[in-house]
Amino acid sequence: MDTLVAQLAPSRRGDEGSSSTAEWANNGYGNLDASGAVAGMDVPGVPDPLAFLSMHTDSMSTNPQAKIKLAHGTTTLAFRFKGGIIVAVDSRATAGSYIASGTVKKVIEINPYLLGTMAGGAADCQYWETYLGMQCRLHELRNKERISVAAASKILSNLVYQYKGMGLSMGTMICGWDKTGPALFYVDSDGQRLKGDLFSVGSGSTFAYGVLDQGYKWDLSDEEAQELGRRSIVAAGHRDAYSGNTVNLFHVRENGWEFIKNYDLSELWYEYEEKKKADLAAASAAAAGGVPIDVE
Amino acid sequence: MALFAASAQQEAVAAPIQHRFDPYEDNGGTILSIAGADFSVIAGDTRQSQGYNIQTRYARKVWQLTDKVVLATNGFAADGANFVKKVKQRLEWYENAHQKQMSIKSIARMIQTMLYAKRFFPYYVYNILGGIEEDGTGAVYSFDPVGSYEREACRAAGAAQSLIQPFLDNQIYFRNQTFPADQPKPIPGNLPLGTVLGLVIDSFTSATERHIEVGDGLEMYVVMAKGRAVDDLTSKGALPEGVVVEELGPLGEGGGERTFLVRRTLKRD
Amino acid sequence: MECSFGITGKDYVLLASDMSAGRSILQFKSDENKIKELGPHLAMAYGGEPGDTNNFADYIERNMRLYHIRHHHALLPHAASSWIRRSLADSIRSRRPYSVNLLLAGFDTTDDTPHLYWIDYLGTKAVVPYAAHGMGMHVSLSTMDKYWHPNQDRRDGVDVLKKAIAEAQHRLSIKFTFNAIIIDKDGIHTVDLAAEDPIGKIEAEKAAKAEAEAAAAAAAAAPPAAAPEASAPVAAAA
Amino acid sequence: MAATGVAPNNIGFDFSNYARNEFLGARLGAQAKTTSTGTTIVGLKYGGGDSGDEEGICLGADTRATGGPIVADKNCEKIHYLTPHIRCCGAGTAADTEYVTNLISSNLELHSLSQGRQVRVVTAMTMLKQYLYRYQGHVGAYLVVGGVDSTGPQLFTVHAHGSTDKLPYVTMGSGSLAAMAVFESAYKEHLTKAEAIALVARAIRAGVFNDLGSGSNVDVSVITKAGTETLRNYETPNERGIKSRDYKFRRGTTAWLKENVRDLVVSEEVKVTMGAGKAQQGTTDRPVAVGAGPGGEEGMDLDA
Amino acid sequence: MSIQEYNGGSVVAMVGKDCVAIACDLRLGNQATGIAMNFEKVFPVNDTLYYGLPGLATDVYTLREQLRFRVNMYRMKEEREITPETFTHLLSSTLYEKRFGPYFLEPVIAGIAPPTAANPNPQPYVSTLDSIGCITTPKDFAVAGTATDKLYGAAEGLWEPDLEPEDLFETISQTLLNAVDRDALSGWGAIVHVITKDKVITRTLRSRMD
Repeated sequence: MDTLVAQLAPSRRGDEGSSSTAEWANNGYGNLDASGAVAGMDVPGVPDPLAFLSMHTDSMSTNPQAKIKLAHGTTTLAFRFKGGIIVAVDSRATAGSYIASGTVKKVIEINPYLLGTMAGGAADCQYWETYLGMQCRLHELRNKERISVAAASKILSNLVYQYKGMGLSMGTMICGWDKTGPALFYVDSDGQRLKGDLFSVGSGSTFAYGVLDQGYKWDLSDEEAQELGRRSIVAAGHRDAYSGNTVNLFHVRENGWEFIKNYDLSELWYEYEEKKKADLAAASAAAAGGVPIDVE
Repeated sequence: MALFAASAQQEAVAAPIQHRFDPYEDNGGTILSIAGADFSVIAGDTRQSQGYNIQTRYARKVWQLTDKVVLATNGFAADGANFVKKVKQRLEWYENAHQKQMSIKSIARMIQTMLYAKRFFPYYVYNILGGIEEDGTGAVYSFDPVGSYEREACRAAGAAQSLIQPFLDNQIYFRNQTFPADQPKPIPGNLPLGTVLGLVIDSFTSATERHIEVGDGLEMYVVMAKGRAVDDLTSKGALPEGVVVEELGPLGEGGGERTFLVRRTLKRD
Repeated sequence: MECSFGITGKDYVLLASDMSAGRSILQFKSDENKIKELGPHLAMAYGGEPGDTNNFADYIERNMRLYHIRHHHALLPHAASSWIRRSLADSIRSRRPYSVNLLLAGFDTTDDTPHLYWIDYLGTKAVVPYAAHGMGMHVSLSTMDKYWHPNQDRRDGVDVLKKAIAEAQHRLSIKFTFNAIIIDKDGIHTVDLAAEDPIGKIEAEKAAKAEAEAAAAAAAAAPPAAAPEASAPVAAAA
Repeated sequence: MAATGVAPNNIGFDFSNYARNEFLGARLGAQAKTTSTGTTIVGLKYGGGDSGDEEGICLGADTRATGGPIVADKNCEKIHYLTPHIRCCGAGTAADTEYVTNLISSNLELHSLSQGRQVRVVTAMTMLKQYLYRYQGHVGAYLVVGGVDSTGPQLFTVHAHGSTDKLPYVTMGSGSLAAMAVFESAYKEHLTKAEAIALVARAIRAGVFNDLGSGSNVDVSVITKAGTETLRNYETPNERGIKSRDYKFRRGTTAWLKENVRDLVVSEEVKVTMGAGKAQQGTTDRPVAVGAGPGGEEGMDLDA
Repeated sequence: MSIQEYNGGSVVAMVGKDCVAIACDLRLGNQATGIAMNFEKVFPVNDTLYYGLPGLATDVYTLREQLRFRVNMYRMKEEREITPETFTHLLSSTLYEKRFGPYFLEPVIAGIAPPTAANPNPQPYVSTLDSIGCITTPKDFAVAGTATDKLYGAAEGLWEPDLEPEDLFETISQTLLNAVDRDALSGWGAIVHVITKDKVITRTLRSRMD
């Protein structure tokens, strides 16, 4: 009888019911036990765990009286082009209107040739993308070849799908270069998985699209592409209250990703404004002094 | 007529009212950690409150984990105490298995997995881990209740975090300050110990003035890298009066790092 | 789901609005003009609660016209913005408030300066060089942040407007059609966004009108006897 | 133009915003942040009998005003004036205690002028309770009213919903439990004046130190037939210590883009301006970005 | 997202040696989206009396227009400039009149009264009110707006008594800039007014624009 109960009822034991070290070793790394329950994950003994979670945690500051405030707000983007993939993110995390951190690393280095971006729950993205890195390494050991970006993104998507309805919050882009060339997948906690050339995720994504769309084309030079990525995050950081602080820029090439630089977003904004004035001055000077272009 | 209903207007409750399984409580208090070049300070006040009542004027929130690492917890005191107990158990098992103390980097990752294991029934605890890295530099790791973490130079958490953090941004990171050409901008993260302790004390006295849940007492753990002189802490006059310094013995067999407990009272109103 | 843009330039102000009208998911028409002319040099693009928008727009237009009749001059943009804002601020406190968001654009002929005001249903007013309302706020503000310059000439201004509209049409789930006007010291002119060079078209019309006027004036002056009753065209206050 | 929004002609509360806030409340959770006084306030009767002091009332209050967990005021005054011989300590919504005491205080003065004699404490208490009852507790004032009149020392409490008590010793506010504990253990009839002040101060200190909603200093007020002694900051047990570091900045630390210095001292003889002249001497134009914001001549009228 | 955070914005005022300073950020937001970078929240009543109105932007305009009316009526009746203390009570009663449908603002007042025979050397005056008119007159500084907590922490740490005007400028600027940098809904520029008996220095700061 007990075994039947154990099989049917989701295991509600604490996170270290049995004390064997092995149990602790893979504690919480998401391998579901036979009964499909969330092994290693402690779930409150209430009929509706999601309602319990959403009552006590406030992720999008829609529930201010909740005690546990999870950081939110972000702008991340990635786009494919002839020179590979540009990944650009901001670094702000807010809890309510308080900027909890201005130095969040929202690009997670899964392994030397795979990057994942972080939007939504910081812990969810950090944790599961580290887990993804392990699974990719195991793939390499088992198959003696690097995992494809499609397969890697599918591992994450399937994993997250098992927790659908439990309250995970993730909007991530898996970027890498495999034998099919540069590949970019959008994966989110609803279970969506989309292959595409250009994505932006987060509260500032609409502002990023505003600049990205008007400047994007397949055959950008590396320099132009990096500038477009940087400029889009600055545009989003400026207008969106929940994005800002610094820009992290990555460039995925054939031999793996390269970290370009961490820029101060506000200083970049001032530089772009100065450049705008300078271009204006130059333009009007040219118009005034130079050969009169067919000005009627 | 102790507590009157704040407003007659019925609050718009966002989430459906779950039958009242409310296992959490907010015990106030504030914690703070600042990393120096070869030391790290981890501080916390000692007041534990609930609503308008003080439960105790001395409740520890900062715990020594190894000779080089100290953990501060803040939020729901019961979860905090329970979590520290579990972390210590895991460290004990690690030492039995590996015959050496866990490094701060590994403790940080372990804490992430332990917090995330309760992602759907979270510990209501904001953790800050402070100590010395394997390369001897001061380090601070800050966590959110479900395990997201980051290494930083300075972090405040708890009830008065939004009061203290801007002050530290200005004084530790020199934010919004310009410096004349001849006087280069000092590099954040390697301020002298005396300056850092002064800033910690002033942060807590300011927080005590303006936040009702902060006060009573202040405990600061100073973890020093191996072979670092300690006279800037122990010599006479190094610290403002009313501050008591006490060296804590090594927990393991002692690798040369030294940990001091610096205590001071705070206003009790 | 609505979208409107406003852009000021050296000596003009552009105003554009989507032309959709409908109820929830159904779209009744897509050529509704939602830009109301309030005076010879003043216009507003309105959006918000269907029913409130047209009523409020009529109320404002009629009262501005009343002021013009009573005082023989139209309200200047700054004064008009204060009165319109006050109407909304009073309405927000009434039993059933108007839920209308506006972009008020005008040209001050006394000092030849363009003006643009972003006003929302609460009565919030912001004086801005360029602005958007509705979904346009989220997708196109950053585009205009990048491509707008102070003191741009008309063609550059229209170019920025076209970019903003393109972004809205590209990113939003509903594909809006837009109509636009330009206000300068000569008054309000329609901007044909489909045309290759909308500004050129306006300048051509203006030139044609000027020519026609010159011809008519010449005709009236030359044979005084022949056409005494030809009433000289009232010198239209440009 | 239709004249809307004309100044309300009725006196007293203007509910015109009420509809708006209902509308906004539904849309945005409109909850105005109001300062509340967590507060410990106490009052007791002393004197008479064999104490050797004439009968009187001793009131006490702390001086902390809070906005949620944040201390809004470290030294506010909670003992309000009603008449020369009556004082009223207020807890609850700070603005309500301020205005309800001011209103009743002026009405009491009119009353005493029309009656040609000193008003009684019970009159003050009745006026307060009827006003508060009318607003059904929405005016969040919790008061300790004490004074000496022709019938001798009187001490009342008034709750926001309009209920009142008449007792020899009382405490109110979030620190009332701590203060009452002290009173219950040490109060006896016919205390001397010195004993009364000491006991009141001790009760307030109990609230100040044990209740998070109360803090800072102790205010005391002693009322006898002769008049009222106001002992503002009778005790200041919570002075802010000196900071361990100095935070004065180097001049020029803050980068600024634009400066406009308005010199108010004019060389010629100063003429007091009558009425709101549009132009103000010494004003230089404030150059603001195109589409200048409010405050500039473009935006709201800068009509200094 | 409470109504006071709908548009964002913060104000801080500080007392110095024979001078006061009042500063505000320049952001006008529509919840998360920034709308305007020139929305000043500090306005002059007369030469040496300024007040700040952080909170709901529509109420900023409405209350400002009503106060302009009431201050002008005061000037006509009294034939003199209003003092900071009187203006504070004028503002307080204007707010309390709407006790049950309040303006969503937290005014901060800073100024120095004009010298008179009775009071030849008036002390600098700073006060702040809550949304229904409860007056607080601190001796050091007053803060209001979405960055209230952050401003309290920074000001409590950085403020010192008897600062000269130029030093007060540095302290109030550093307090405001570092506080708004930790608040998502405030920022986008800042402006500081330092008021002494004989001049008013107004400076627009170079602040973060994100």
